[in-house]
Amino acid sequence: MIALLTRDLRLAVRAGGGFGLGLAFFLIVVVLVPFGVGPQSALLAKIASGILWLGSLLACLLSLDRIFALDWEDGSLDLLATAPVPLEAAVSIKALAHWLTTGLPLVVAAPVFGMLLNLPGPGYGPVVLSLLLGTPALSVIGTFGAALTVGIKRGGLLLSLLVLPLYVPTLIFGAEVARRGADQMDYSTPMLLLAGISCGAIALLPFASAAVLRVNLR
Amino acid sequence: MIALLTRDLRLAVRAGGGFGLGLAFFLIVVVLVPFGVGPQSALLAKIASGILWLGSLLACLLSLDRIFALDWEDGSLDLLATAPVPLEAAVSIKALAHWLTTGLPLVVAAPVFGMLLNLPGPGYGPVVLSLLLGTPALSVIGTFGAALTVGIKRGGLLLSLLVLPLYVPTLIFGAEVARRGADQMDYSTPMLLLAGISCGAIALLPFASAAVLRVNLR
Amino acid sequence: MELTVTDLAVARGGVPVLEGVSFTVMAGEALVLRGPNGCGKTTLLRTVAGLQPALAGQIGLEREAMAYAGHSDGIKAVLSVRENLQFWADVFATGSIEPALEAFDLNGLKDRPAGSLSAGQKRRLGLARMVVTGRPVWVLDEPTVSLDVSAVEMFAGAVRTHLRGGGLALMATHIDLGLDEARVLDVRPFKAKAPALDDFDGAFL
Amino acid sequence: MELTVTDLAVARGGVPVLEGVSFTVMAGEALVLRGPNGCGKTTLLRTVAGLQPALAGQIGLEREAMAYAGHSDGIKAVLSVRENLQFWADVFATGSIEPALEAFDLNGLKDRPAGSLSAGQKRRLGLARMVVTGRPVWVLDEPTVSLDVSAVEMFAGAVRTHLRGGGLALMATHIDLGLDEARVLDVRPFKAKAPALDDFDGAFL
Amino acid sequence: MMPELGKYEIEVLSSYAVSIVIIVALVAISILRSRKARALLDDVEKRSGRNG
Amino acid sequence: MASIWEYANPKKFIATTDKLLPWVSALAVVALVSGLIWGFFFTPEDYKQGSTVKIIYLHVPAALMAINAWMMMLVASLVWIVRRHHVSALAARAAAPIGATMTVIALVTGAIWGQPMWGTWWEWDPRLTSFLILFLFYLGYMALWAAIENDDTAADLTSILCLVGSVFALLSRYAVNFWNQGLHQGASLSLDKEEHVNDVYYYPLLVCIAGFILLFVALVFLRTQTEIRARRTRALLARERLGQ
Ligand code: HEM
Ligand SMILES: Nc1ncnc2c1ncn2[C@@H]1O[C@H](COP(=O)(O)OP(=O)(O)OP(=O)(O)O)[C@@H](O)[C@H]1O
Ligand SMILES: Nc1ncnc2c1ncn2[C@@H]1O[C@H](COP(=O)(O)OP(=O)(O)OP(=O)(O)O)[C@@H](O)[C@H]1O
Ligand SMILES: [Mg+2]
Ligand SMILES: [Mg+2]
Repeated sequence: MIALLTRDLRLAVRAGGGFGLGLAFFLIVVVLVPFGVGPQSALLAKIASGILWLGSLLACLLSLDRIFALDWEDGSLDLLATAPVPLEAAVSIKALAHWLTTGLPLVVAAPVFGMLLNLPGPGYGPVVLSLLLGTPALSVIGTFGAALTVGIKRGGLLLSLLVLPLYVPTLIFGAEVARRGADQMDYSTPMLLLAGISCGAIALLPFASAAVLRVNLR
Repeated sequence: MIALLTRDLRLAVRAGGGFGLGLAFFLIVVVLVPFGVGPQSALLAKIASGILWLGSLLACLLSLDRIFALDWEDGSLDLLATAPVPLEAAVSIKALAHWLTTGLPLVVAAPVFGMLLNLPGPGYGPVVLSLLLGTPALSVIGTFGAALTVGIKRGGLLLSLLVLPLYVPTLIFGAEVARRGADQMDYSTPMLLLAGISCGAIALLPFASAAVLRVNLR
Repeated sequence: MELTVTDLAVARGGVPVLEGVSFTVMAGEALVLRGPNGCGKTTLLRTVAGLQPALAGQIGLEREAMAYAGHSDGIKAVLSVRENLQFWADVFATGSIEPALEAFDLNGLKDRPAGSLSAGQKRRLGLARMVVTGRPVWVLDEPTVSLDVSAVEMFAGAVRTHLRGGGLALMATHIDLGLDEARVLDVRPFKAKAPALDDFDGAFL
Repeated sequence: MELTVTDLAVARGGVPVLEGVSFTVMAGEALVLRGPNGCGKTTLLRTVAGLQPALAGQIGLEREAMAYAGHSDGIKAVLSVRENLQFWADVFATGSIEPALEAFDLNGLKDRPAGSLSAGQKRRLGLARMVVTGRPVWVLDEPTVSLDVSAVEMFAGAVRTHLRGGGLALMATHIDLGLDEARVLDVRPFKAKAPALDDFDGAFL
Repeated sequence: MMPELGKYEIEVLSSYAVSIVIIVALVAISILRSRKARALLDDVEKRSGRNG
Repeated sequence: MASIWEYANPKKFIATTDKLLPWVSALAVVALVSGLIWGFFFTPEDYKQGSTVKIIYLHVPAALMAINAWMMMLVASLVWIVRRHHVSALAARAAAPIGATMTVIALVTGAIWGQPMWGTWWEWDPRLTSFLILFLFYLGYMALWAAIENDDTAADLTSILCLVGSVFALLSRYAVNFWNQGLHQGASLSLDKEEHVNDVYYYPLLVCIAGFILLFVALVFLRTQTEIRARRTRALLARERLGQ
């Protein structure tokens, strides 16, 4: 188990710098938004929290296909499936590794990027909090999508298509927490719902992912 | 030449439905934005043209790694490089195939998605026009990025990182055309600049891409 | 320990390929499958190893007893040879990787990233992985592809050690494995016959 | 037509692997490279085929004369066997693919998606591609991997036909190719010696 | 015959037109695919009946 | 003696539906034509909505079928997972494009209706938004079917996707409600007389809904047959290749 986690982290760091690239993509999205919508800071402040959430969602998404595809191609997944580790555990570990290399850096970096987008002062806490609660769900849901598309060559776009609708509830509640926080409103209800979704996804989806993976490995 | 084009189109259609998926991703980005920034239609109308441009840029980006990576992995690229076709021409054909499967559908679909984002009435023409002028540049620049990262396994994020800054000028002028159009202002200057960038990229970048590819194939 | 396969039928892409396959491999024994290209050796091995379901028939051991090595070796190019092996040793909880490095003469290469190995060196690493799994049944698909003469001998030596330790091995190949004592099974007689046409049921055939 | 290689030095990963390699292959002749795993055969072949630059020395023919086939076959899994071959025939403007299908007995498989072929069948498709390139020099790295006995014969037949047509072939292998008339070159004597350490120049070695 | 649709004529007519076109297209595609599949299967069944 | 599962045999399914299909399609045509003609020609204008109220005869049945088609796919997927009857997996596959088409009709007619009523083609109303998300689920489901070569693998994966997707679709429905309050009409088909629309519109609407349901059933029969035949063709062709 620990061996799998360390290997995945090591691979992420060595093969094209896992940590850095998710962040870099996030940065680029944040930088491009003002070019797209124009530089008025009032407008930017209004959409800042939403863009931060969208940016981290897309950054997560782009790194999903790494979760299983490489292991599938070189046959490691076949071996892992017959190894004396329950597949559910292996899937959870993979999701954890994805979160550590993608989700966590995004949470840490969000305040900095918030500054670039003129995020209003009281918004920082809720944005970070909502990302901290929400990104684990993104990783777990993404792992399910990656398991679904594992046999398909360059399934990247298909993966996005399958996963993004599943991201909708997380995004809605997460962005709602962030937006209400920025407007200095009470955000306890959406935060509870967000936490609920995260816990539910973490508790249940690994079983679905493992089942899907078993089918794909047949 | 024609053989290469038909093969690429055929591969795009057979392997996971080339045309559809880029569009689907575009649709998803457009759908998720309101969840992120909130449903107020006045706010959405303001950022609509920018989001359309960002969405098509990201949809383009996600399909870039298909351009060379598969051919590289299975050795076809080695063979293409020694085939009696100038590599510059092969690269241009690949860019054309990418535009046909990704850029063109986006241009056609943009008005529908504009509707979802409450794009103001006079904005439709300029948005479509700017995308029509701009997406070829996106494909050609993207081909250059794909050629740069061709040797790197799962170079997806790295590719984004390299390509997005190159997309900035196109994005700026394209979004400017769209925004001025939506505000009923004169947009001939940015449009000329956009057209200039496209023509320049199409005329010159294939040489750079071919050179880079030769280095990578050594 | 013995591996008994009875009346096994295997399919690929929904098409039955082999049927009525029965054999027994005792501990300490190696069985080599032979047959022309496309006759279904790979499919049979994957089924026995538990990587795909059988159409019919029984496989005497559960898949936790098997270690499978096919055409792709599960090697990570960016990890070193030692890290690659150590990972599998940890997953299978078998401790030391020294014997495996020894058996395939990988000590000189152990700090090289696996991606920079030549075809035959990669193959040796892939086979060394079999040793660290500690599983009693080795299922090997064309194990000596790309190996030179001395490496084929290393392979034969490793298999003999495995057999002496009470293990057993099932292999498919077209070329000589250097294992003269191994029993050979030609799979051609088991070729699946086309089923009767009007038997149109859940399997669409 | 003849391929003359003089005093060639090749490197992989920045490390010189072979040096001082010289040989000549005449039209109608085949040369087989031999040597233990990791001695540099693949590197040499890729250099001769023009896929990587040489450290030193000359290669008599430019790379437009060569067709190279390595471990990966350039086969698209979603295209059919025919579409795969036809594409290369179109790129190399050589017209008909019938002779190639014939030579490797692929007629029965020609409408199958290439992804559903067995290892040996894929290899046959990869070799058939050599025929449709119409190039005079074939550079083949372990061409008969995974092939059964009859397919090895097909391969030998195809090479002989190519040689009779005035072509030439350069191959690396560990196993028997069925080409007894081919000349054999052992590359071990050309192993690069470690250069003097203080000779630290532009190549950092 | 035609009912008076008032100022919303375009909306009502176009929604009927679009819906009917979509439904007819769906039905037509379904029928065409069904015919094709039937013909192909008959063909293959006959052939493999002969050979096997 | 005759259990319903007998129809899970492909041959039996084709034989039975071949008999039923003409009747179902005829009924569907009759109901659709009469309902639409009744609704279009013989109902009065609404005092508030004017003649646009006539759009209801397309919009509401299509919206209902869009949801029900997904429900049917969910049930069929469960049947496949539990009992592994190929016909049910293929029926789910056959229903998806129909459901997606119905979603499109609901969206398009709604958008056309929205222009005069709300002054906009599109509004991020919860009902509308969740329909858009439902459409995405349909797209993903169909794309997954199309992308996987092995039919049984595809059946397994898509049915698990359908299960997980249903849970998330439900979650999205609540999330969307939370996110924005709507403009859209409430449910007007309720049995409660006070609630539902005026009888003048109600009866033709019922006929139209019956027509859409029959059309759906007929199309599912037809398309499932097609899928079965296509699958058998693939199996036969594969066997033929084996012969060589
Ligand atoms: C563009 C997207 C729209 C979508 C996706 C949509 C969706 C739906 C759905 C799902 C229903 C059935 C709900 C149920 O029976 O519980 C429905 C019913 C209805 N819709 Fe829409 N609608 C849209 C736009 C509109 C517009 C613009 C209007 C008119 C102003 C409208 C008026 C109605 C009416 C009157 C009903 C019947 C009442 C009912 O049965 O609930 N819809 N719509
Ligand atoms: N999707 C498919 N549809 C039909 N036939 C298939 C499919 N996939 C594989 N086959 C066929 O199944 C047969 C068995 O293949 P398998 O890989 O088991 O052969 P093999 O004995 O390992 O051959 P080799 O010696 O070449 O490796 C082959 O004839 C192959 O063409
Ligand atoms: N990046 C690198 N750094 C150092 N050495 C390398 C690097 N890449 C490859 N090598 C070494 O270069 C040598 C030549 O490899 P090559 O693939 O040419 O051997 P080969 O003769 O084809 O062997 P085989 O018979 O196993 O295919 C090998 O010893 C290999 O380990
Ligand atoms: Mg095989
Ligand atoms: Mg080699």
